[in-house]
Amino acid sequence: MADFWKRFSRNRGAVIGVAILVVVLVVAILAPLLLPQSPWRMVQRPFLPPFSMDQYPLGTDALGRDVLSGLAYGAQVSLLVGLVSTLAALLIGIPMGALAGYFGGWVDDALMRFTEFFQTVPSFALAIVLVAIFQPSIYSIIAAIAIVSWPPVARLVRGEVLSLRSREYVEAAILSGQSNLTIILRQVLPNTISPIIVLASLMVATAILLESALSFMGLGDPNMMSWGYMIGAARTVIRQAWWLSFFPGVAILLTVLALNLIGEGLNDALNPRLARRGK
Amino acid sequence: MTDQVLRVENLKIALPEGADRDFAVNDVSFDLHAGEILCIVGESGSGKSMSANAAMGLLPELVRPVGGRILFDGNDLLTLSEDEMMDLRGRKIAMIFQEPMSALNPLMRVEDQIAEVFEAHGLLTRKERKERAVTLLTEVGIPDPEKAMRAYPFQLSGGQRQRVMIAMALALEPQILIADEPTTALDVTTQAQILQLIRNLQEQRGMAVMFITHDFGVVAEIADRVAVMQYGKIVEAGTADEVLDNPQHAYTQKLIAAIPKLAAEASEVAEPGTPILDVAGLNKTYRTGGGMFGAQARVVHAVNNVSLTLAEGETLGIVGESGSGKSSVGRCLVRLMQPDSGTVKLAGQDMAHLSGGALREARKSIQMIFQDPYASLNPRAKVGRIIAEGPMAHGVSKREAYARAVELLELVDLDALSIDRYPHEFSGGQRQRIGIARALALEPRVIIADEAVSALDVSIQAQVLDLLADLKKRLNLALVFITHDLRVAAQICDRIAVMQKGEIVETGPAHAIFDNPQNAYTRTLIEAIPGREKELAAAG
Amino acid sequence: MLRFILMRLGKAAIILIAILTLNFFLIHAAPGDPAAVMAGEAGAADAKFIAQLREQFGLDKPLLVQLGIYLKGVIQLDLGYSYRQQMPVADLIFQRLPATLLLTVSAFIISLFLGTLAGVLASARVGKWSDTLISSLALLFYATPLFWAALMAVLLFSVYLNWLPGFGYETVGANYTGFARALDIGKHLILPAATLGLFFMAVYMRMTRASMLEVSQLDFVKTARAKGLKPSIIQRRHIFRNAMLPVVTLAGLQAGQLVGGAVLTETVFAWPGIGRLMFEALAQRDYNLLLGVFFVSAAMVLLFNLVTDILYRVVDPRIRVA
Amino acid sequence: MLKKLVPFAAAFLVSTALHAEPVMGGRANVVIQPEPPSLMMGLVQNGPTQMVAGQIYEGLLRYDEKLQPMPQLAKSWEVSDDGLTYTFHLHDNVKWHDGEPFTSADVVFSADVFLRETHARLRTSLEHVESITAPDDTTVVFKLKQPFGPFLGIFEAGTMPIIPKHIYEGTDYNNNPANNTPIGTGPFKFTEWVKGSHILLTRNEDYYEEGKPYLDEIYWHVIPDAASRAVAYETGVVDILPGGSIENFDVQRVADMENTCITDKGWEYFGPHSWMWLNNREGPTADARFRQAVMYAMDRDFARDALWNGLGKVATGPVSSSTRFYSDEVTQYDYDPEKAKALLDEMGYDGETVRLLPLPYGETWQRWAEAVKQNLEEVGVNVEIVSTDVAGWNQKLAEWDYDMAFTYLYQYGDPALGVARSYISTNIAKGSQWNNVEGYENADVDALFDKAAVAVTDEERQELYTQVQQKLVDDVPVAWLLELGFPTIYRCNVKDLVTTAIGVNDGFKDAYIEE
Repeated sequence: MADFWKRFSRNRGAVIGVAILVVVLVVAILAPLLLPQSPWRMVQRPFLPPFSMDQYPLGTDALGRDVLSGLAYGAQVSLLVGLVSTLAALLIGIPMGALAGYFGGWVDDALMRFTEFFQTVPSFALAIVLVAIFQPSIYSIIAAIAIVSWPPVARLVRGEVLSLRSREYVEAAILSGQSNLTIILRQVLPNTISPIIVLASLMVATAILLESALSFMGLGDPNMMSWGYMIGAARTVIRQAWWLSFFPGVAILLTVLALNLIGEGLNDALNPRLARRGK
Repeated sequence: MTDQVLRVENLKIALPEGADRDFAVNDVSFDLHAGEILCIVGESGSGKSMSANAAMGLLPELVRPVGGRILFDGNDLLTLSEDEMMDLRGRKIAMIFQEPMSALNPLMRVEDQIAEVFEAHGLLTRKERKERAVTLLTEVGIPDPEKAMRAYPFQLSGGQRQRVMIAMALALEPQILIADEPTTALDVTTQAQILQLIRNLQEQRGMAVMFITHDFGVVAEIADRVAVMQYGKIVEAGTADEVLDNPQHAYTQKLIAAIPKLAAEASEVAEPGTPILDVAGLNKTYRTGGGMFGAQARVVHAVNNVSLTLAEGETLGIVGESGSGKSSVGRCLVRLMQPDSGTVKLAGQDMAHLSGGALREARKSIQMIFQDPYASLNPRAKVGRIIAEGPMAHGVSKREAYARAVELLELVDLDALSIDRYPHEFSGGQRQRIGIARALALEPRVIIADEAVSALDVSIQAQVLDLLADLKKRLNLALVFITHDLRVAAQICDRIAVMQKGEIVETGPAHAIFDNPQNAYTRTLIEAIPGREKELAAAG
Repeated sequence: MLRFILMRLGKAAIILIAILTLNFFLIHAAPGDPAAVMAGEAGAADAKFIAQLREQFGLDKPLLVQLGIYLKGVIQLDLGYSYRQQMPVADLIFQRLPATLLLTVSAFIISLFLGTLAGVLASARVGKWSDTLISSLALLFYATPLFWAALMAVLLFSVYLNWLPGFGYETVGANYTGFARALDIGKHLILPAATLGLFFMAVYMRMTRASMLEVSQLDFVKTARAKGLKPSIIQRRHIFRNAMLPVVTLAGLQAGQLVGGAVLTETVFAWPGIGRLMFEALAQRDYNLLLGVFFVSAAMVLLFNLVTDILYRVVDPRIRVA
Repeated sequence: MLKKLVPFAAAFLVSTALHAEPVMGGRANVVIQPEPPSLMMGLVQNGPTQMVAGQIYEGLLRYDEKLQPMPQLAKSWEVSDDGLTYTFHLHDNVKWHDGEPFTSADVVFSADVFLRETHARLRTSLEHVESITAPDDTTVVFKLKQPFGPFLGIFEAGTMPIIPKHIYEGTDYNNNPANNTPIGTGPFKFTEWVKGSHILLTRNEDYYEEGKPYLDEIYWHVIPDAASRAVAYETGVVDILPGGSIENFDVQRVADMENTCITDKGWEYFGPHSWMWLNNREGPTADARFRQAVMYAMDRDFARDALWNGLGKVATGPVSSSTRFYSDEVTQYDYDPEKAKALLDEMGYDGETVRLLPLPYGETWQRWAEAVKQNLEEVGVNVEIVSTDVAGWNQKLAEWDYDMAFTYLYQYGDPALGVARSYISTNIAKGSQWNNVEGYENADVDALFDKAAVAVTDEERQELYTQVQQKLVDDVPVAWLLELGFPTIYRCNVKDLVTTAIGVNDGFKDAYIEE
């Protein structure tokens, strides 16, 4: 573990990423304390430019709502959606990939054909259709993101399991009389953890982007102030009020960037054999 | 002998920070003379390859020479510019590598890869390059060179690929050929051919060859002079005969002593014990490709009508080259692979036709030791769990299973405290001991050892073999020992079965097989064992 | 080879039918139907009117019968009729297809070319400042939400600088012809193609760089060096060609998304393409049209998977035999 | 915000001043949004179809801004004293665009046969009609079963478009190939429709009104994106932006441009009236006090100023001020959160969450729903916005699956046509969003509406409608929001574009472009 941190912290980008993410996390958690007013509250005249009033440093939107407060509460939504949908995608993808990779044969064939299905329809289009059909809400958004993002997990896990499946220690476990379930859970899956963690950190980033894109298309949860929603709502007034789309975009950019940096750092630290040269 | 073409003086090569020692090569000096083969021999990590790579200017990144000189043609290679080195490489000094699989560009035809050597030095026209390539391929003994020219590397066998590598290395008639473990990845018969080829070419051309190897058998076959390396230093150097026959340094002595001797003692097993394992008519075929929509499937007969018996307390060797089906037999015995037909009677019970609980129960009596000490232990499990898991799966309580694990660790000469450590904290030999302890945990009557010592350095190999022999006696185990290494087989086996292309071509007591092989293939195999002649000569 | 292609096409056809069936049920699970939407647009309607529409569209039949009719049509390459637009679905799609393809193909080519180039440059200078710069930029592009980058580009180049048009496919009503029209469309194309390409450029760059570095560690590269080859030749002939294999795979995947992958960009830039058509069809519950778009985009994915595999067989001799 | 609206006032002045001599020729470039599904107005009557096809097809009458009838295909008409017989005298020199003569038989076919089958809204009004006859080629007589006050208001082109009998009689209307090349009697002929791009109408040289129309052609641009439509106007590609063409947030900026006029006239016939359906059947919204609280809690002036550019009026009740028989003698609900809280306390509102459906017609409505949600939450009502698209919204309303839902409906000039339908209890039925969706039942109100519809004199009707408005405003069956002002934006040199109660829909007949 200490070794892990040593390798991780050697990657300067990853450390920056962690720093940014910590800030975003703190803002998300402390939002209700820092900015107790609802981000939906119309507090000032509409289209107040940024840096013109100390109380509302980032200005106000088309209804006179505080942009800063929106950003803070938006962090909650983005992180929540990113984490939960990634978790859901892992919950679908890992068992799928594990079963396909471990049992091979027709199980593998069937599961992989099924996976292919989801990869044949363009994923963002599928997400749009799913959210539209099940009507936009935080649940349908999370479900849609999970549904379009599990196939890579399944493929990754399948590949890993397939190669681990023929590892000698797995064969030793078979010989020692352990059940398939025990072998999958105790021998195989723990050894797929590193690439899954790396993939998951990148998936959170992608999920945040997807959520914001859906919100931008008007398919967000209307009761949640999210960054994508803010940009989407600002699109029609982009000529009058640049700041409405600028700030939330920067927030998304930084968060996604942070997650990607962390993902790279994790990759370097967890998969030393793939580590980049030049260290 | 003053005609040295390469002189290494006090070479020091630094390892990057955090490595297990500061210098890969520490104050090494040797000469390479025209027309001789110098073998640099040592175990893994001794620094032997580094010295060779340094002469080529092909050290890995972050590994750099920090002292000494490498003199060639009056120049210090370490101070030459990259352009100057580029000019030397291939033309004056050429190199071949260990893995013929990966040393050729998979996307280029053989002819282009050979022609490239001329191109790199701006020699010959396009047409001449092709012609020279054919000549070279003929020279290195590739059958049907015209066809091989058009082939991609994956279409050639390992031996052929190594021949292509040699052809490329020799294209510009270099003064020095550096061969970095060029036969290690090859089967024993192929190895013999390649060694012969290198020897012949070297003699014809009067080249100097720097030959890196870990195998004293190979040294005996090919070396004029030998330098033995340990921990980055040359501990002993001299002519091949001096070093092999009369080693001075303790390390060299130890290494040579560890080499399994070919002369199999006529085993004292007077009367064969009761048979514990009886295999009859075992068959297994693989289909590659195919499937529902696929093209024509290729059928490989991996195990072809194999029958064997194994008595209690006996060690049966199954030897053969890669692809002979020896591992498939082993895997069929424990049902890691489902045989197509045949019976595997273990104490009267047919393993081949059990399933579910009955199979699990039967497997308690037959366990396996694996080849790769790194892949055979779950890196995320502690040693205690690794050993205790089997008994626990069969209903033994956790406390009891762990107590037994401690006993087993002691049995294989490991510290009892090891149960709380992870596999990566152990060396290869120690890991193999853990693997043995795991196999023993279920108190089996038969153990299948699949290339169990192949991945170990020779000195470690000897220790593990001793341990196995000892355990076998103490626990009255029957052992099936699968190996490609006839020396190992000679040392440990009572009886030997020789396999070729899925079939057993000859079975018999170990000494009979070695002293008086009946089958032509067996003879070829035995004759190909490196260092055999020298050993026989010494013995005789 | 021919046999292989035929097999794959057969498989693709089965997958397509399955996708259509799945989506058919998915879409019919959505609340409302085209009759209700059209009645809504009419501003007033009674039950009779809606029933009439449903009968006219065949929506009064049981769902499975509707599916049967639809699939039967598809097998005869008839994608049906759009309820809302009163036109054959195929015509509508082919009207929109050129715009989408123009956008996505140009973005694809730009990103593939520049991305690989940048990746090669960065890998050749690994660890140096130029590598750091290229890699950081790529990471930045990679993390930028596409739609936001698009908006910012509009804001900067269209609103403030007024260099390029920010919306649309061509100047509406200008009625340019020939070269003038091409130029006009080209101007409109720059911003959407650039923003769409930006993300993929980053992806290609990162992948190329990583792949180049990985391949450069392989044994045959050492062999090539041992031959005395120049670094530039090694880079090009040995490393690059092998490093391109994963990039080809990715490019194949992206090429499959050429039809359906530009919904966001088309929305931001009001680009009259397939993506917007899909979005409109979805809102209007124009079942046939929506399924038609899915059909075409899925067919595109399958087609490019096939093309990638064939290309792979050309590039990598190992696969030809195995 | 309010201060910035001053230039608007100036613009209004400009548009009504100075009537010069009309100029012949020229092309009008107009935005059409969304692209109409069809131009056959007998079959399709949605907004964009009416706007384009309103230049091709004609009704018997048109209406001025005060909703007074003016001649169109009918040059004159009379109503019998008992209010049961309406006689129309048609122009006698009218030709269809294909050259066939137009006669009273076309009118009878259209009203009695074709539209009864295809036009849901007209079908309801025609239930009052006993017979439609054509005594001669230029006379049509409608005989009613009983007097029907708003009857003279159903003859504009969108409500009763006259279609050619010789093309449609005896055919399958929906699949008649002529639907793609509409033939009408109007001032402009259909010329070309490139789907996804434009529709071109050209001058009808044989138009029966001497000298009209003035324009050579009308070029309708299909531009599917609101921001692009604004840009199209700014760059001079189009000269006319009909109401609703661009996002409200862009209106201010576009209207500030030079040579740009803006008017919210031309919608009087439709009287677009917005409100929130409040589900009277269940939940907190079943309680009248809760509904009144909603009225007090909403800051409708803010919504008008921030979201609707200050255009439109705060609605005082069910009838739009532009509709006939409007009365302002009703209870006024000003923005008063305290009163709202008091009402909620009085009813003992327990914090039950109410679901609010925004109207899925773009950003403005979305923002409005957010603003209303915030207004309500500030007086202690818990609101959850349920997001949905047009189809889902339709279905939820038709299935009564909502607590509060935004909408706006047209009034068609007369409470009997466009108002009563939303409040009378006989009009409660699932499956439609144009009836009494809120489920309000009040026998008095039913009776008053019934009586008012068949009363013969306007005085009588006004009296009854005033009563019904007072009752409704006290009960608050729905939460009225704004009389929407849809601004038509156009270059100031386009003259006489909006002269009738349906504005652009039949405006090009009189429009001309000044040099």
